[in-house]
Amino acid sequence: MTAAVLDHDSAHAHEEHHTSLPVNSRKLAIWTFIGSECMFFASLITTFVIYRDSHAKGPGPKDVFGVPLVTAGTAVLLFSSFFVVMALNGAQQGNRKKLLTWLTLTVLCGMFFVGMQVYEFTHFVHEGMGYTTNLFASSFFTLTGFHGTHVAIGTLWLGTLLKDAYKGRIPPTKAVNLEIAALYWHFVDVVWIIIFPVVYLMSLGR
Amino acid sequence: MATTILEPAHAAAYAKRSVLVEWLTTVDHKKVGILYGASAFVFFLIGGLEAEIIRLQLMKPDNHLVSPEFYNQLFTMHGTSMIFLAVMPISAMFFNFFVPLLIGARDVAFPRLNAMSLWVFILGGLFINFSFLLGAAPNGGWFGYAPLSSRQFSTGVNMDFWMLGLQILGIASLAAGVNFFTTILNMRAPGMTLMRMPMFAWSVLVTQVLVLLSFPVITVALILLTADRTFGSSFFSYTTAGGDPMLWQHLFWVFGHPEVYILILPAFGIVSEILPVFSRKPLFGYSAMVFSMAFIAFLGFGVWSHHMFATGMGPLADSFFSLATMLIAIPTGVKIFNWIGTIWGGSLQFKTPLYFALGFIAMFIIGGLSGVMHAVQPADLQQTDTYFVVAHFHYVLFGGSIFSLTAGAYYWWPKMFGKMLDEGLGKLHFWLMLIGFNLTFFPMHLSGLLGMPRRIYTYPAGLGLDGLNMASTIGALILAAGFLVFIYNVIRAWRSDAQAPADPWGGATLEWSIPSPPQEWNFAVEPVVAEKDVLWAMKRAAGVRTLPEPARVSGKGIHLPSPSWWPLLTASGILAFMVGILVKGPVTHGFPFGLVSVAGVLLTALSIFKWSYEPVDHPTTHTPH
Amino acid sequence: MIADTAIVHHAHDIPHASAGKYVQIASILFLLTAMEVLLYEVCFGHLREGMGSFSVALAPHFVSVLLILSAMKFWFVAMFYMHLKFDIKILSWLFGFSLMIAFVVICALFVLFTYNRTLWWWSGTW
Amino acid sequence: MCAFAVLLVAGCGGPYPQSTLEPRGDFSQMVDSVFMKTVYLATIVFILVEGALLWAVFKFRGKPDDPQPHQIHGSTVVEIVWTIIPAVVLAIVAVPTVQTIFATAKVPMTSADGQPPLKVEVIGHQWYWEFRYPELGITTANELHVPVDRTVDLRMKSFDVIHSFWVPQFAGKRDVFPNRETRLWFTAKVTGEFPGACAEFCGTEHARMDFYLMVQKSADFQAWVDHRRADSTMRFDGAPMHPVAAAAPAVAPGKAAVPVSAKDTVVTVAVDPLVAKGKQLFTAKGCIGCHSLSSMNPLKGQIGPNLGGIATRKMIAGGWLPNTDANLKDWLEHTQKVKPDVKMVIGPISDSEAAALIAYLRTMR
Repeated sequence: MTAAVLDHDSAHAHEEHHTSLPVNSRKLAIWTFIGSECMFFASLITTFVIYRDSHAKGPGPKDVFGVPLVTAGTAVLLFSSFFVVMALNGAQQGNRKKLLTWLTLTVLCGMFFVGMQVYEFTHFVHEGMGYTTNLFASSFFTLTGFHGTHVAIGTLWLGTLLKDAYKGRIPPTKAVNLEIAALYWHFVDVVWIIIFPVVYLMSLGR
Repeated sequence: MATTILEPAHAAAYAKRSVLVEWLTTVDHKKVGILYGASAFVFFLIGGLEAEIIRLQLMKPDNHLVSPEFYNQLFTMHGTSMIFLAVMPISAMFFNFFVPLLIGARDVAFPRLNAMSLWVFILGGLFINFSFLLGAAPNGGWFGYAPLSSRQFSTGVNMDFWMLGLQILGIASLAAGVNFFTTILNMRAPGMTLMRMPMFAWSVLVTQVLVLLSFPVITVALILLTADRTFGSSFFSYTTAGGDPMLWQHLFWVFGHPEVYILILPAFGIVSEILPVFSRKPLFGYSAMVFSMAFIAFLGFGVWSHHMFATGMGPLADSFFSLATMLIAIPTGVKIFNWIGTIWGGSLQFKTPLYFALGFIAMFIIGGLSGVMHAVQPADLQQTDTYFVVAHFHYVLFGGSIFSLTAGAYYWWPKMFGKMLDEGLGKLHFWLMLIGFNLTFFPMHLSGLLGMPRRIYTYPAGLGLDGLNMASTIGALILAAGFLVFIYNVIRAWRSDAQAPADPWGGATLEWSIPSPPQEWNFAVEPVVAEKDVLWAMKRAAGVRTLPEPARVSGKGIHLPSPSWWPLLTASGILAFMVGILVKGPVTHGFPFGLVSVAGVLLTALSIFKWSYEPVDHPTTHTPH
Repeated sequence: MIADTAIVHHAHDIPHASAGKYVQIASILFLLTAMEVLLYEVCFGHLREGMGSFSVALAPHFVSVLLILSAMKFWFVAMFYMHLKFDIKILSWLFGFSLMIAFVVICALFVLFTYNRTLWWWSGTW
Repeated sequence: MCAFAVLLVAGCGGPYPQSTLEPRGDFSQMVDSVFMKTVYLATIVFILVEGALLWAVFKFRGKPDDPQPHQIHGSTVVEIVWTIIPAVVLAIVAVPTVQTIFATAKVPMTSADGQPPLKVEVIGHQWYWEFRYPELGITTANELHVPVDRTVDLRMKSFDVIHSFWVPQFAGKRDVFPNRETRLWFTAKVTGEFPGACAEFCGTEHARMDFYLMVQKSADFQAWVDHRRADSTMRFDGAPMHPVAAAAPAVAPGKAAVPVSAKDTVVTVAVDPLVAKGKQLFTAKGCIGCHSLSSMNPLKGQIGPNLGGIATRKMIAGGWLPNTDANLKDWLEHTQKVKPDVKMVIGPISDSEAAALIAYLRTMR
């Protein structure tokens, strides 16, 4: 089967033909996109920082944020970053079992994080913090909501790759398919690395 | 190496499809480019018509040609159209058609993504303009300042069209940004190092950096505005919870200032291609041109608040942004001097493209100088929001961008369509445009200094503005005549049978080495580049002034990307999503329009999914193993 | 560093770190996160009472220490998980430039909003 | 091009009452001075660069079969020189720029005449200007009265959207925000009537949000102040005319309104039955809901312009129409036609009703 896939791939050698830089075009593209996303999250984070004290009406950060839950979320994302890098390692080695195992764990982490965010949001709404309750709430939900959307999209993306991997469609030569998804996934993780202290800890510790 | 012969007859397969299907599913960068150009030109004409009505309304004081409300829609749509639906996509036409040709590539890095950008742009442009049919075109200015754009002060769907339309167009720009950045960095022909690239490719590369780093900011600003208008938050309104309209202004201009360079840098690139060819002399100071362009782009992120000098940011911030803005004049000056250095000592061939390119330099100098006056914050306190500013940015965006894009159109027309535009008509177009342009916009410097604010649908007699405004209106009509000549020229060329040669101007770059118009696969044999101005080098090596006319080849077996429906369907899904939000805003009519949005998201997701599993090759060449 | 010599590299593939390295990085990241939480608990949370003067001394530096810890985490993920350390330099430049512009814009906006009144210091009565 | 400009201006004659080129206050003179410096420099640069361009175009025109010109790729020395020259020119502009930024940012503590600056609160409305003198307790609209040679310290806010306050002959623009106070100042050096405008797009009728700056001699200004403080209370026989006014007492404590006798009111009203009818209509038509007739009793959260002394104003309808009976009639009868989207809704009104209202308003001197 591997031979067939390789043969199939070589027939498509033009896909990977000459590139000016020693980097796959799709990988370069995802990095370009990540660079662009920096500005997206920078704008959202700025908005949050400017409005985090605007909660004259309704609950503020100290009323709703809890350290344990969000620490768990942070840990889940960090571990998923580790898992996906192990999966990529497996894909590059052609180790199908390693690839499937770690990729499954990654997808589970993604699902867990999204689930936890849904729980968190529901919990906040129960505490009286709706989307429009105050500007702190609006900017919090917008920032973390868009981050959560990114996690959800990443989970779907990795899910389809898991399906591909299961069908043996990610041989070492196509590991770049997983690599670009992994880069996106790590970026979503580093955004959370910023959000965790800036949004949660700093809003609490004042 | 990409000429590996695999399967025959993809050309036959292409021929089987109807013309409509062919254009709807095309992923050929040249067809995409032509579609960009054609649709953008239609939007340009609409925007121009809006401008003409504006000028007729302002022809005399206290005029009642249009209502205040309609006037506000006109100037909002004029600004929005010219920036997002005309200058940017006409530039995109040149990116699409010529970047791969200039760098010696068969296509862009992501042909289907490219097609998606196109369809998102066209649907977005139609979406915004559709508002006219409802009599509810955007009316809050192209800058959409909050809180005027908040639901409290703008109850209709007008600004919903604007905010969602811009969001759609932003998606197109970002996708194109990723695509062209990757294309230029990674698809260059062997030997085409970055410092051998044609200047236009450089300008596109730098422009895409600006797009990629500035559009996310307006995306966020528009998301927050959507949250305010549609979902009831108060990011930019002040009444409920202390939102700050200044945040809108900052986010808008963090995007808005780089946007100005997004409009002008490709123009720099086009002129830098044309001047050497018609001076028969290489571009003066190539590396200085590259570095000054990069420096302009970099500084472009640090000057946004000069659009907000009148808001009272305090002397420290004002001084900082004043000085940073002045700094930009240095690399800009270097570019102008280098252009003059290019023609200096040359042998100028006075063809229409050169006329427009020289017109560009002459007009851009004026726009640049008035720009320095705006950088002087105290002077700007008098000039901002007056017709002086209107004059300034039209000298930069019309005298600059449009002159240059027109130069590019005359220069590259034979390559794009295989037909020569008439020289006599072209020169008539130039003189009408130069005279009309200056008669329209030069008096605006004076009307601004004499106290005429911007965005006013009428002005009283007795301010001494009557004559100046009449002059501007007459100028605008002459400008319109210029473009009518252009359209006539195009129709004439269209009907003529004369075929343009491959290299009518004695070009320096790769696109002139292939037949006009290029065949689908661009280069039958991938070119190899050993130095700058590669075609001139080839001619020098061959000891000729013009290379022999290249033969049109059958192209049998050359591998091309397959056409695809998914880009168009992805774009449709995005449009449906925005329509759902639009209708959810002020009215629901009992229909759950949220579902339209959900359907849009699902369509987009499905299309992207199908697209990523679609074979990249042309179906007929894709045989099972 | 280059452990995966067993696999045949595609033309564009850049060697990555070994699995062992990844485990190492994961541990460091976990540790840094723990330190962040601990820092919060010491300065403002449950451990505040118990730590006494140490809490009081540390609290003013809470934000700066937190940002440094986060920057370290960010750096580890970008360098090793995203392979910037092993990949072609242009990717690092790409990411670094974007981050720099983003950082400068955040800081500038923060200053413009937070110190609006300070920036008016010259105008006497303000 | 410059000559062309001068010709154009000369050809159109004047006067240019809203011109930025004829500064009549200290603020605008500072601005004008730095602006003119840039104009001179720009003119020199313009002539040199456009001249070089035209010269090159003229000198180096070629024929198709000319030999190939000398192929020059650039020159480092030349590049350095023409990087330094603009830098030097800009440095020459930068110094006075920063100086002027700081000089105009600071509100002077004392006026030229030794008094503290006159404080005025400016409130932008869609689409008219409200002016309050907190130290004098006066509120007025669309006509800003200031004494000559006394610095005016403007503290500005918006009632709704962002506007921008601009009297070109005296100061640059300053935006007016709903949620933050901005400041501007100037000292008028000559007396006269000068038009001003809103310079930030603020909705349908942005074009017609004008006002007049009335610079008066000190004594004339004081007379105007006294008149505003006295006459507008006369008609109200002590008791406020309507409950809203009662909720918003005169601003300045300790500077109580001039006591008036009931007799004045009776006299004013009794003179003319038309005026009496107008007064009744002013209530019946709901005018009093939005307009205060007293400079001393502004409505809280003023919606319509304060009409204290409306009869003495130069313009109506947001500084747009001359204050004539005919214009006032048109305004009252066809408000939404004269100025679409304006908040004033008066309902159908007959010619005689309009005449009565006008007669009544004409007593507001």
